[in-house]
Amino acid sequence: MSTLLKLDQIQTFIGQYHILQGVSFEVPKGEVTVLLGRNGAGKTTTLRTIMGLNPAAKGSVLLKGEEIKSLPTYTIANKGIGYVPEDQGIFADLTVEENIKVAVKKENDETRQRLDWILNLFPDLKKFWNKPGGLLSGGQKQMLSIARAYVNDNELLLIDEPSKGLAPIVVEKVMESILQMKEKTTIILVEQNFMMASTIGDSFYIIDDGRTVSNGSMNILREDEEMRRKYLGIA
Amino acid sequence: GSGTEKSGGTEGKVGKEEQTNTIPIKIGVLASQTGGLEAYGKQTLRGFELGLEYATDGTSEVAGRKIEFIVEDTETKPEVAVQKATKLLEEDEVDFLVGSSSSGDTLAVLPLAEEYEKIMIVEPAVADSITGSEFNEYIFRTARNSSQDAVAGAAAIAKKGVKIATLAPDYSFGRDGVSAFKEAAEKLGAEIIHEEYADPAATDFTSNIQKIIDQKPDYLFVVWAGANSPWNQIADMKVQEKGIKISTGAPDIAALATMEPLIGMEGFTVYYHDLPQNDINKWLVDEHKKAFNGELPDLFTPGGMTAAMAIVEALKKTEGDADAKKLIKTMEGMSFETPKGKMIFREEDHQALQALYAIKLEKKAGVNYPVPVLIRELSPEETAPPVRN
Amino acid sequence: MDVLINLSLNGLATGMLIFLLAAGLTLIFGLMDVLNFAHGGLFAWGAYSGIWVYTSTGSFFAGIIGAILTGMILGIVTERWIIKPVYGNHVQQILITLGLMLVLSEMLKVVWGPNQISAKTPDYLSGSWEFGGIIIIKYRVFIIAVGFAVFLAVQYLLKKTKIGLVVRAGVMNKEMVQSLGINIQKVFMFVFMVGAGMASLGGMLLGPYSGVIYADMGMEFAILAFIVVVIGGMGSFTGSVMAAVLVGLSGSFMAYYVPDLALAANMLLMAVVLIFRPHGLFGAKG
Amino acid sequence: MTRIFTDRMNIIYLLVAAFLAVFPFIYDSRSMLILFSQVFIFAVLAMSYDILLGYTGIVSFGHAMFFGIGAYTVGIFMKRFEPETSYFLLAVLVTIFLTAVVSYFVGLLTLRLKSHYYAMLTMAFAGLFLVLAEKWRTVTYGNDGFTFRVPDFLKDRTDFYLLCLGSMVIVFMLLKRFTNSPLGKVLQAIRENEQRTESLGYSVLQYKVIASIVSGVIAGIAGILYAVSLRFVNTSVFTMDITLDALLMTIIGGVGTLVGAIIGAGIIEFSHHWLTELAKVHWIFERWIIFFGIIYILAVMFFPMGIVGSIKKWKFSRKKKVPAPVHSDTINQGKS
Amino acid sequence: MTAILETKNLSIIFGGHTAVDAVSISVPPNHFKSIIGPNGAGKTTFFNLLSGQLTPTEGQVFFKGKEITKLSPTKRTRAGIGRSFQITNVFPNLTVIENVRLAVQSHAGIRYQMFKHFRSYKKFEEQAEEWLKLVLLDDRKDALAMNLAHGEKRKLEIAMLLALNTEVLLLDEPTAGMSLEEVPAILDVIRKIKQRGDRTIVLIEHKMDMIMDLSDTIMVLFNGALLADGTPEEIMKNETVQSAYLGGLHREHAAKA
Ligand SMILES: Nc1ncnc2c1ncn2[C@@H]1O[C@H](COP(=O)(O)OP(=O)(O)OP(=O)(O)O)[C@@H](O)[C@H]1O
Ligand SMILES: Nc1ncnc2c1ncn2[C@@H]1O[C@H](COP(=O)(O)OP(=O)(O)OP(=O)(O)O)[C@@H](O)[C@H]1O
Ligand SMILES: [Mg+2]
Ligand SMILES: [Mg+2]
Repeated sequence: MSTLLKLDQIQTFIGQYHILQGVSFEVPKGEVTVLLGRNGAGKTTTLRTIMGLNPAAKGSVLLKGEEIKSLPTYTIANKGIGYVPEDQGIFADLTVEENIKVAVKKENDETRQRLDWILNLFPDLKKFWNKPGGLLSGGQKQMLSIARAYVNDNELLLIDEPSKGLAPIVVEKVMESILQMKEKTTIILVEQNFMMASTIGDSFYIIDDGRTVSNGSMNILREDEEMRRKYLGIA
Repeated sequence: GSGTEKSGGTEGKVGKEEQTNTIPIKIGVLASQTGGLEAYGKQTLRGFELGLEYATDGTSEVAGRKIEFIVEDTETKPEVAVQKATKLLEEDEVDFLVGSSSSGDTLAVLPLAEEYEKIMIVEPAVADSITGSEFNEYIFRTARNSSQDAVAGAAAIAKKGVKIATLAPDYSFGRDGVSAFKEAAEKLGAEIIHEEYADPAATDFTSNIQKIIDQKPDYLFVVWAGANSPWNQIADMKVQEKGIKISTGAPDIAALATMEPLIGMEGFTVYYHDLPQNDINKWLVDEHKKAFNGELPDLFTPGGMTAAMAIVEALKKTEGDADAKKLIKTMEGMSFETPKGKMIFREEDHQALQALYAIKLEKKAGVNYPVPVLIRELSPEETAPPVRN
Repeated sequence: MDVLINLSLNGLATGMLIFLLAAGLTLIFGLMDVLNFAHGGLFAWGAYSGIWVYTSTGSFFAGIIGAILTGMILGIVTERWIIKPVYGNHVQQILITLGLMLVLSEMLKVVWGPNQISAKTPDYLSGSWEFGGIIIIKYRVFIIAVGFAVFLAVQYLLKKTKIGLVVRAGVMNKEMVQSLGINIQKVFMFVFMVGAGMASLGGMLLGPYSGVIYADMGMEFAILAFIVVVIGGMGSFTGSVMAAVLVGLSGSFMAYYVPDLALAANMLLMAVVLIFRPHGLFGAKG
Repeated sequence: MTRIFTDRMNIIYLLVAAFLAVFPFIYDSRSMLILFSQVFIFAVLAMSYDILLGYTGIVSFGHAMFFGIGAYTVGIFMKRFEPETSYFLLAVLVTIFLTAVVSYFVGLLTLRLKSHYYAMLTMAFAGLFLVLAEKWRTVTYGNDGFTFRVPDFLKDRTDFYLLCLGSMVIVFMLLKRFTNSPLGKVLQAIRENEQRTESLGYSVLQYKVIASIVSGVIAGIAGILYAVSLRFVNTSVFTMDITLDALLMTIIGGVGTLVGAIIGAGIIEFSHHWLTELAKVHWIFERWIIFFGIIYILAVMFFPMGIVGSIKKWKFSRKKKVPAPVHSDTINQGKS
Repeated sequence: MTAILETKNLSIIFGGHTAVDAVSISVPPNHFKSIIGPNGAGKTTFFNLLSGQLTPTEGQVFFKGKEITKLSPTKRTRAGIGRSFQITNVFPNLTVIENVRLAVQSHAGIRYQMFKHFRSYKKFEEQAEEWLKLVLLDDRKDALAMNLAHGEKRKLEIAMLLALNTEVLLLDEPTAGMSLEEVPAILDVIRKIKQRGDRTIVLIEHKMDMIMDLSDTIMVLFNGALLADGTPEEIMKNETVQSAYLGGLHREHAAKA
């Protein structure tokens, strides 16, 4: 299985703060790679670094072998990377429809099909199609943010805590959807919901204090209670 | 002829006071060198410089004393005018102030002239209040005031039985102008049937013009200043075709260019370079052209010159003594030569009475703006405004 | 009756002219949320360059093209060097654009001198038709036509392409828009350029309307443009047209029927509209 | 540590104030005095604006309204009645009353109108005051304005200089205390997040109205000083230019800092002064306004948070940087 | 025992969409009540009605028997209803400690003091620090709130609510986005407050284990309407709740419980 994305000793500064101090991991194509770690560890910053929103000062970000570290965000996005930010990034004054329309790169049948599929997944969005995004409920915003990233034919999706604020049954749906997409799309997932992470994740990396401290196959974490306690503080 | 006469006189005085008084006379000139009235400021300054040259015969000396002048930019802001005037009075210790381009700036400076007991020659600010309610004895004005304009305007068109409507911008200048015009015109037997005031910053004057048309006057007298003007729209509304004659004061050349639609109108002007027929004016036109690559003196150029000439004349009379009290006595009632002929500082309010010109705007070959053509000269007595201080 | 028609027609024409002045600002201020105090400078430059081209070539049409081009070039330069660093920061925008405004209007004097310059209508657009008591000024008909054309063109741009959406989204969350693969800087630059071009067009057309252009016209009319954008409701293009026409008509009618308040017409109108509709006529609640 | 820092700042402020107080006695130039007085007056105006912009997050385009009310009140009192101290004091009281009432009502409108809409509405109000000053000609003499005499104690320029300096210092101290008070902290919270402030149990509207009144009254006082310094008043005191001046000074100096407003006033007035002086020296500077504009542009580029704001940030980050590398060092060692 | 918080027929309609539909509940003092329901069921909106951010189209809200339907959020906070927000809602350019201090200051009732220096209120600072310690955020007290990581902001949000010290605490998904290892700590905080027995807590959460653990009663909102209100056991048995809210995985979970 080939590696789609590879981060090597990434160092990222925000202002004068040295946030990432050595993050390295590999994302195999067609798998779900989960980033775990406590609050403030640097998970979000890692995703933002990949997107070019907080460009790395040192290290390399290789997408299919190509260095994308210093490319502008939109170019990176156009290489087939979709992003669901942790704060959802909803355009509050735009309607649900417009929020999605802004995201659509190509208006063709395939996109339309995908959109149908998403709206089936999240019927609430269809219901509030013409409502300004800012007026949606917390969970609905989360759905919209996910839908916006799904609608394009992306090779890689970066999803930051998708289950946050979703009802259990919707979390299940999201999980299902991710599993369905796995065939075509590779996913990097930041997730605090261990049930979800362990169900859909193939491998995991743990980030602490701005560096990757541990990694392995998700099976290990699923079975090894000791490891869970050590890195995640849960049994 | 007059040149040699003057230089002879000067020499004589130099001999007399050589030892006692060799400190230069200093004149502080306030003008708008930037901001909205920049063009006016420049005219005044050019005129002033030429005026000094003419009055001292190129020596820049009067009664043995050198004349120096310092120019300061008021930026058409009263607070700057006050700052600059204070600087002139305090640091440069000027003996005279001259200025300025805006009435507001000038008004703000008036009390300083009194405080420092220095003569201030007002040029070309027009507000009546300068020599009216805000007058102090140190103030002399070589510029004509709004009322003089109005009297001239009235003289050009008002007759018994004539019905006149007025159009003016809705601020002091317009209001003062119209009320003075009304007084003068009614004195001449005309009837003011409608006064229309427009927002000077408006884009559209057609409503105001419409209203005037509705009143069917014989004349429409327009008091206007500032770039944004109603001329185009007066033409578009076919005012003249409806038998209403237009009259107004002719402005400077740049603004005349916008008055093409008014060709044929009769009005008045303060100055146009070929109107006054005298040697001084001829000298002014020639020297101005020489000095400023062919440009002609404009509306306020002779004013600047006049201010300089008035100062030199007064100093000659006091034999170089710049003491304000003495100067006031000398200048009150003083008559002096100017590019516009003789002027007299009226004793009561120190306003210079001066000739104005009844004119008609005509198209002239080779000139790309309508030219004011003399109908008749309005004598200083004829245009004397009421005393209001 | 004739009076009413005259007042309405002239009010409408003035409104359309004001719309042309404000249209660019509707994009730049209303849509992109940039407090551009240099807007006046842009249309003063449009006026001067346009009239200059017109008088030197004799072609009014060339003048219009010249004005628009000047505006667009200035727009690109302005966006690139002045506005780009300060998107989203109103405080900095005020300072930097005021600085630019000073530079722009002073530069006008360096290039064309401090005097006002007369601007004539081309022969085929001068004069007026008279039907009974109704006077129709040709140039005003022309303005109304151009105003409608510009309105339709921009409306098309905003409604039929994603640009309007992208800009609105970009103002709310620039990072997110970029994460969606859109080069928002290029879009902003384009919209700013279009806005500046329209401003210049407005300035150019204003010249012959009043017959004169002068360096200070910028600030004077910029305030009017701001008023129109705010009355119409930020970001609403339809709102701007309505507001501009309202300003034109109210000016026209107030000058005729309540001349004492004419000076205050625009300020009164704005105060009344905002007190009763705090988000302007067509502004979104939010 | 912050304590020491502010103590040191206070000493600097004191020294500067003391220097300014003896300045007229060691350097005898009246035009400098006038320039400085002008700086002090505009500093007062700019500080009042900073209360709105920097501390409460309200943008107003109509601040000239209060300045103008002060200027006209004192002008009219001095002109209509006698130029005596008693009338002057009365004028001050009337100004405070009028500006307080007007700013109270204007402040109430912040409830209904947000950001740009509020800014433009204040501009409309200032515009209406301008028209009033224009039209009420029997009292105001229209846009030409009028001159007036001032009470004896204001006649001497040095005394007046000291009065302006004193006013500035007092206003600075009062506002410093005001912004550092618990109430001031709430104002900053409102600037940051209005709705959240409300749900913490603070009634936002009341705070905005208080800020508006404080700011309005102080702007009115600046207007009084301004009119007295010129002994003349005309409609220019109500124009947008005055508001823009206040805005520019506040921004150049750094919003939300108060000292910034003073420094901004100094910078603008002095660079104005020097540029116009230069205009006489070299023709390049004849169009000095261009350079003035360039100064604004450069100010934004090099001091994006205003002079004081940027210096503060710069100092802050230098202090903060020290522990950071230490932290990463230890981690690195731990790893190796 | 009279209810501390009560709603009667509370409804709100947004342009045709009934977000909260005739909900009548009553919460006794010192009670712990949780609200669950699908996304968009109206939970947050219901909170907004309780805390005064929204005024109902119909119905009333009572606090200690007094009607407060028309009171502003400010007045309700002062009366004793504090809330946290689902979408993080802090003062971005103030430091963490300043954020909390504002809440402490409000609780102390120092609102219009404009002549004293804020530093003369040392106690505020100390108390604020204590609250931060409680939510494990004291090491970041001088950071600007906007520079916090998402989970840290959530903690700050809780600290601010706690600092208000109100009788009623409305918590809207307090632990969403909080890291696995820190959730227990925050749970402890909430549990401690509950155990003190002088606070009424209403909690919105989607984390079922947490809800089961803490709640005295649970109410379920569905399409704005009150579907059920009862003990955790009762609610978990409810068919509709199971099928439309919990879904498959949790059904097993519930069965285990
Ligand atoms: N703009 C910023 N300025 C300064 N520090 C920042 C900034 N943004 C983030 N940080 C800090 O960087 C660290 C990592 O933040 P990041 O958002 O990546 O954490 P995270 O792992 O996603 O945490 P969470 O689970 O809470 O979302 C945190 O300590 C945070 O406070
Ligand atoms: N201000 C508003 N205007 C219009 N509709 C609104 C408004 N606020 C909420 N809604 C709608 O009301 C419904 C309920 O929203 P609410 O935020 O209360 O849901 P919720 O139960 O908190 O959901 P979640 O669990 O996703 O946070 C949603 O459909 C939402 O779109
Ligand atoms: Mg995160
Ligand atoms: Mg919710």
